[in-house]
Amino acid sequence: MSVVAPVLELAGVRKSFGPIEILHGIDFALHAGEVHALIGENGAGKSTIMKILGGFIAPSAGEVRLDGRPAPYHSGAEAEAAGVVVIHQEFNLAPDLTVAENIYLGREIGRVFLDHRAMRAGTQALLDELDSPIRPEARIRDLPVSDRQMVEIAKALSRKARVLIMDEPSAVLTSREVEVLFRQIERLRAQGVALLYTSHRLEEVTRLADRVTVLRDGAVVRRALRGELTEDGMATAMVGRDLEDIYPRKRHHPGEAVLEVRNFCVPPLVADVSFALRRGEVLGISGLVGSGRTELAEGLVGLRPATGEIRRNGVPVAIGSVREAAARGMAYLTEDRKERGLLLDKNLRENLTLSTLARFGAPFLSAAREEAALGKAIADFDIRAPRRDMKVGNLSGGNQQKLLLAKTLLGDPEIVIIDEPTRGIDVGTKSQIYAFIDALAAEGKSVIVISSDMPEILGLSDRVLVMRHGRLAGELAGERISETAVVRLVMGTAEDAAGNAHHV
Amino acid sequence: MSDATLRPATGLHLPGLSALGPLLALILLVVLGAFLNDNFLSAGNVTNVLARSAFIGMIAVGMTFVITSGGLDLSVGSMAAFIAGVMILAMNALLPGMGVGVPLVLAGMAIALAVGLLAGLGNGLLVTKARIEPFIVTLGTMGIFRSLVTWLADGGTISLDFGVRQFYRPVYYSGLFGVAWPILVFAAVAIAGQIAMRHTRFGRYCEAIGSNDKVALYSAVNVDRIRLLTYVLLGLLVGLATIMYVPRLGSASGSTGMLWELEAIAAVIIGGTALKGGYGRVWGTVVGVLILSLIDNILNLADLVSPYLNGAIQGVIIVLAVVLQRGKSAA
Amino acid sequence: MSDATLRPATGLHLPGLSALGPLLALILLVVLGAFLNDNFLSAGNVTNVLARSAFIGMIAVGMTFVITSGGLDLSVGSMAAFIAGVMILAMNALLPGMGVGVPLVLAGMAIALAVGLLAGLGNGLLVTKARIEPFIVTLGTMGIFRSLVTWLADGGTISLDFGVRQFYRPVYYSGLFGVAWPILVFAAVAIAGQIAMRHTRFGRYCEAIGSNDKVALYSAVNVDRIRLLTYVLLGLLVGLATIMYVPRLGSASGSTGMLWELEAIAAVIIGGTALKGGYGRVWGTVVGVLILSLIDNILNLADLVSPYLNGAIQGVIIVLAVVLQRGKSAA
Amino acid sequence: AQGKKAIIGVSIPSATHGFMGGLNWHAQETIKRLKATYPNLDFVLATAGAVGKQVNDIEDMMATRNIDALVVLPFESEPLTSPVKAVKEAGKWVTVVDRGLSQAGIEDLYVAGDNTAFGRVAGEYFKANLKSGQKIVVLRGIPTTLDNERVDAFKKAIEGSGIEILDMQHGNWNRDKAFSVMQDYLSKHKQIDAVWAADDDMAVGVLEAISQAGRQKEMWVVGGAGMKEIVKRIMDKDPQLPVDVTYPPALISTALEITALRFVSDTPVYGRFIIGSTLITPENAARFYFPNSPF
Ligand SMILES: Nc1ncnc2c1ncn2[C@@H]1O[C@H](COP(=O)(O)OP(=O)(O)OP(=O)(O)O)[C@@H](O)[C@H]1O
Ligand SMILES: Nc1ncnc2c1ncn2[C@@H]1O[C@H](COP(=O)(O)OP(=O)(O)OP(=O)(O)O)[C@@H](O)[C@H]1O
Ligand SMILES: [Mg+2]
Ligand SMILES: [Mg+2]
Repeated sequence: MSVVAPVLELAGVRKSFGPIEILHGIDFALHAGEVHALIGENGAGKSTIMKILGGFIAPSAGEVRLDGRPAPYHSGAEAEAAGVVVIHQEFNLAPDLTVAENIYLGREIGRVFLDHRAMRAGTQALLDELDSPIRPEARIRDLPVSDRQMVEIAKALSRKARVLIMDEPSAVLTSREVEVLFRQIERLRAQGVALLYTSHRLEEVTRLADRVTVLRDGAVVRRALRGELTEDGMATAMVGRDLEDIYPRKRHHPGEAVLEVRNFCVPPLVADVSFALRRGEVLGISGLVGSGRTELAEGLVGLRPATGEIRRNGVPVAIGSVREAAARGMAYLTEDRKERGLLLDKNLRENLTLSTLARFGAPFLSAAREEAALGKAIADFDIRAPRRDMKVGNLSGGNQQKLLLAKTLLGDPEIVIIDEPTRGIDVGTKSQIYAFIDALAAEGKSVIVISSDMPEILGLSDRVLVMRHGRLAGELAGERISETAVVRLVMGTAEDAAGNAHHV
Repeated sequence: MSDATLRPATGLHLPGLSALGPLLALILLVVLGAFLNDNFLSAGNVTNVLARSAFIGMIAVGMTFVITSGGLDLSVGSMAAFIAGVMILAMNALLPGMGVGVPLVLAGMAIALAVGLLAGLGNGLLVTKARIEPFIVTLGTMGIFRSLVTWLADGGTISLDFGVRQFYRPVYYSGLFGVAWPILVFAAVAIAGQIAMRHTRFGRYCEAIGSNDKVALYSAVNVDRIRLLTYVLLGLLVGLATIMYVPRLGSASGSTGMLWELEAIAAVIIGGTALKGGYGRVWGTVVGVLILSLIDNILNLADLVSPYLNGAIQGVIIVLAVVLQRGKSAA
Repeated sequence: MSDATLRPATGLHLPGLSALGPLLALILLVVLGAFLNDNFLSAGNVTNVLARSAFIGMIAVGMTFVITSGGLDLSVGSMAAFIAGVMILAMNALLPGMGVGVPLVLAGMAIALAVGLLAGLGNGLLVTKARIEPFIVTLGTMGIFRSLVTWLADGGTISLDFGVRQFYRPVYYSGLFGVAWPILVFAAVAIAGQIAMRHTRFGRYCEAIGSNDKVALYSAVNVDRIRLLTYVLLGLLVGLATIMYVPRLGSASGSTGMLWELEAIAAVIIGGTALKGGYGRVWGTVVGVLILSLIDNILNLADLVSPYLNGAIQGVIIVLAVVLQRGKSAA
Repeated sequence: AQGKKAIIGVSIPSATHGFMGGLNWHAQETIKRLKATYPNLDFVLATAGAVGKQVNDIEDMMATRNIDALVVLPFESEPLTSPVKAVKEAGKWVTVVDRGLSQAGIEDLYVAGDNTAFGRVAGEYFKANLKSGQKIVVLRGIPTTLDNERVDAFKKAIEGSGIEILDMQHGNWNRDKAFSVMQDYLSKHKQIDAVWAADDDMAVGVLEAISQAGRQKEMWVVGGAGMKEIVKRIMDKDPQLPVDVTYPPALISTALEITALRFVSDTPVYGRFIIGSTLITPENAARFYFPNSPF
């Protein structure tokens, strides 16, 4: 393997944003026909490395080499023309355009006039290959994040890359879609494409990577070949200390019902959902992408028109907006942090306090109190920001997610609905967040966790609800919570689902 | 069943219906007009309304591209006045040498297009190279063009030589197969614009840039060039509009083209193009232009309580037309 | 890295410098003015310029909030004319009953504020409830207000009764400690606006909504109410501006407040507020207003080649002022 | 033509400043009166805020309202010439008011004020009442041909008098604009002996600026057109406003009435009626005072 000359490499690359250096002399190489995994904590510099490789940002020092020569490109577009394609961590799609228009953006088919039919057919073929039911003429704006990620992947695959760089492509996908992605990655590897892959799901790294590079605080701390590192070893190398089992072990002792939902419908998909949430309980909700979990949650907090009965502490309530939900002690953390969660152009402080601003002084806001809250959030959630007054959009993806969590929990809600809590968060911080959720429940708060991450659902939940096609497919509690049982409900077919279980 | 239920709310959906909003408003206006006056649907009146929509219409088609790609141009009205002024002065100056005839008119047209192109280029370069907000750039050039034409006219009116005028007149007043030239040219511009927006890279890139310019840049779209092109195209169309305008009135002054920019932008927005960019609808713009000129026409057909209230009724109809459109799309 | 993380926000970075852009342009203009004319810095001239800026200034401060939250208001100029008209008519009507005196003036002021509030509420409701583009809503109401005031004035001028006028005059012409009232009120509005933008929830919410209204909605912000409030606030400020305007000339007509909307929006943008929303700078707006009225003042004080070119020079200076600002922020 | 139904189209600029406001008012009042007097006459009134709109209005009257006559006050002369000519060529009666078309012989009837006289009368008053070396400032209107005519005539009239024109800026026939221009004149010039404001709306702004500066005693002001408030002050012998120059908005009434005669009687009414500009002085002011007009 290692005798092959690298296709794309970094030599002594440094990168600074303003006065702060983020990467301190990185040497790094990608080889044809190999999957190279880059792992590291949130903010370690993975995405920055990928952007440098892809020509989107220039290194402050050092060199990018393609086929042993200085890379001939100065922009992402030129890099793409040279066969270096990046799937960005943040979406790189024009929201007003359709799927097909995005996939062919910049290299449309047709001479003078666009050949819509050919592009639509091409898109359809790509999506079919990805086993995705997305319609080529759907607008990106109307798609859920997971679908947007699939479009990103389709777009990258259509580029005929020599080098494909993937920045956490699986973070917003469900297991079924991840399988599809892996098939594609394996196909490309077989075709001799050089692949770079990042993920905070270490089992994916173990499965895919021929080589692993571990990054810590902008420097390479470990290089390994396939099989040399266990998942624990990777985690230890990343975090710099040993990690215990990341899931809290003890179960809670739920009290009375704080939230009862009956015959709840969120048109057009979610229908006739009934369940109860008890004090001091962690309730997991599992399901396929598009099964309506997000719609259900958004309906509960008044973000979507819904019908049915909601009782809070036994009293029927009407919740028509997030404010009313907040007034009843309910908070929701969205799965779409870029479009619905954070103001990317604003700084950390303004984002953190936005939904609970009334607590920071009236009529005049107290900057000191806001700063204090930010200080606490940074400490509690281990948010790594080079500077406090930076735009949130320049935070690393995982740190954005941590900030969003901090923001949601700042109001001390009694009921928290968390949609994909650890999307893009590194293993070290994950365990902190799980401990946090555990502590919330222990304090007598109630938490609903919507997650596409099976171990997370299994490891956290006292009870699991499974949704399918907008309806509740079943409920599991205590000893009955097992991967097989959940998958069986998720798939909706009893027997053959069991066969699938170990893939998930 | 499984696939269909897995995908919420993406199927047979509304755009088709909502797009009909402005058209519906237009139809209602036509019905209202026909109801108010028997001559409303006469060939003469229809020709009048369409021909006079042509100037703003062509400009609004160009404006659609500018707005779609996230820009704005407040200078078009003054630009039209300036182009008309320069064109007339040039034709008067060339007259002794060239004499009245087709070459002179063609020379005038070429000058109008050239000045339009340069004016658009100026706006475009200030926006793309100097990176100044389009609002400020074109507010500035609006003042500049307006003031230059006043200066050229020495505070008065620049008039085309009478003989040339007579010769040039048919370009506005006559036509082909009974359809006036301005209508034909406007139709051609509208169709070309619609095709350019929907079926060429240029239109696609305008939408992409207006939607998210960073994405467009990452996708190898030459963002600055496309932006520049939209302003140049608009400048050219202002030139073309001027070519049709000069034979109509034969003069230019500091008040020529006053408030055209507002009317053009309004037509674009009424037509359903998003002011923030990202989505352009050329045929909607055409409908918007027609709505605006029909309102004027209908106000002239009816006898109102007071002419002072024209503006109020106009305002109400504009808002209603858009309510109608939104209403439909909400349905 | 952990060190950096804990370091609280500090001031010494680029925004500080770039923010100085418009201020720099203002200072250059002042220097230019002083150089062109000895009387430029005289108390009289300074008072004149500041007092004249006050109307547009107060309106522009309100406009800053509207634009920051992603809206726009084209109707403010006509709204001012309309409010002035109603206020004068009401005062004239109340005069026989109340007689000249403080109560009458206070009644007039209350009416101005009330009409302003209602006008702003109308715009705001059409934007937030009927969900029509602010551009269209306010284009419509612009026509409506303008036309209503012309109608009220019967095409002419609505004049305040002479006696009342004499009594009310000092509100524009006199002041406190030698500073004219309009300047004082403008200063108060500007300071309150700056504080509201930076140090209250309202300002923070405006920025959040303009930056991404969906995020604001998900963050428990009452998006519609805040938007509505920005229009109401603007309406109130237009009312306040009118209160200061009426004692100046004691009249209102169809041409009162013509193009104030453009001037107010331009001041906001020159001041560094983003037209697309999300970032508002009230003090920048104040600087923008001063820049615009200084340009006029300097053009009047200087002896130019031709007064026809005033507009051109104005345009050039506006663009240059912004280039300066952008240049600085790029540095 | 007696007794037959006739429709008269009236196209005038909209009421964007005082003078046009007065003209609009007179037009509407006269139409009301004529309709009442002559039941066989009908009127179609359109007001335009821009040249293009005025041309549209005329086209619409022709295409849809079947007018028999057109009374038009051109927004601008040049651009209106051919549209009005088209009306004439269609066999309609044409009355042109105030601003002549750029081609002679189109109209049947021409009723106008006299812009040259307007400037000249004012200029002559300045020449007669100021000594050589005294200084004046001028506020011009919106840059237009008629403004040029007035200013040229004014300058010609004071030629040789030794009066110095310190400054000439555009006040756009607008009170607010005139107010700020005058404020700046006052800052700039230590000595101003008189102001030609050229329009009564502008005069209002100018007077206000002067009194703010407390320099009422130093200079007097001449406006123009004959606005009722100004005429009243002349009647009251205001030293700041010694005289005014007429340019009566009521000339539209004259035009309408004469045009109406054409359709209700056999009186020959072709021709040109020039309503001269006269000086309003405290002595004759009462004749020019119409308290009910909005202007
Ligand atoms: N444009 C920028 N300006 C300032 N700082 C930046 C910018 N872009 C990235 N950074 C900083 O660089 C550091 C590395 O970020 P990067 O996105 O590469 O991290 P990452 O390893 O991808 O983390 P994650 O796992 O959370 O995605 C972070 O501290 C981030 O805040
Ligand atoms: N037509 C649409 N327009 C706008 N947003 C939509 C539309 N359809 C779905 N969404 C958004 O997509 C997101 C996910 O919806 P989906 O149906 O995939 O729910 P889910 O079961 O929560 O799936 P996931 O596993 O992605 O969380 C929601 O945030 C929803 O608001
Ligand atoms: Mg990253
Ligand atoms: Mg979801």
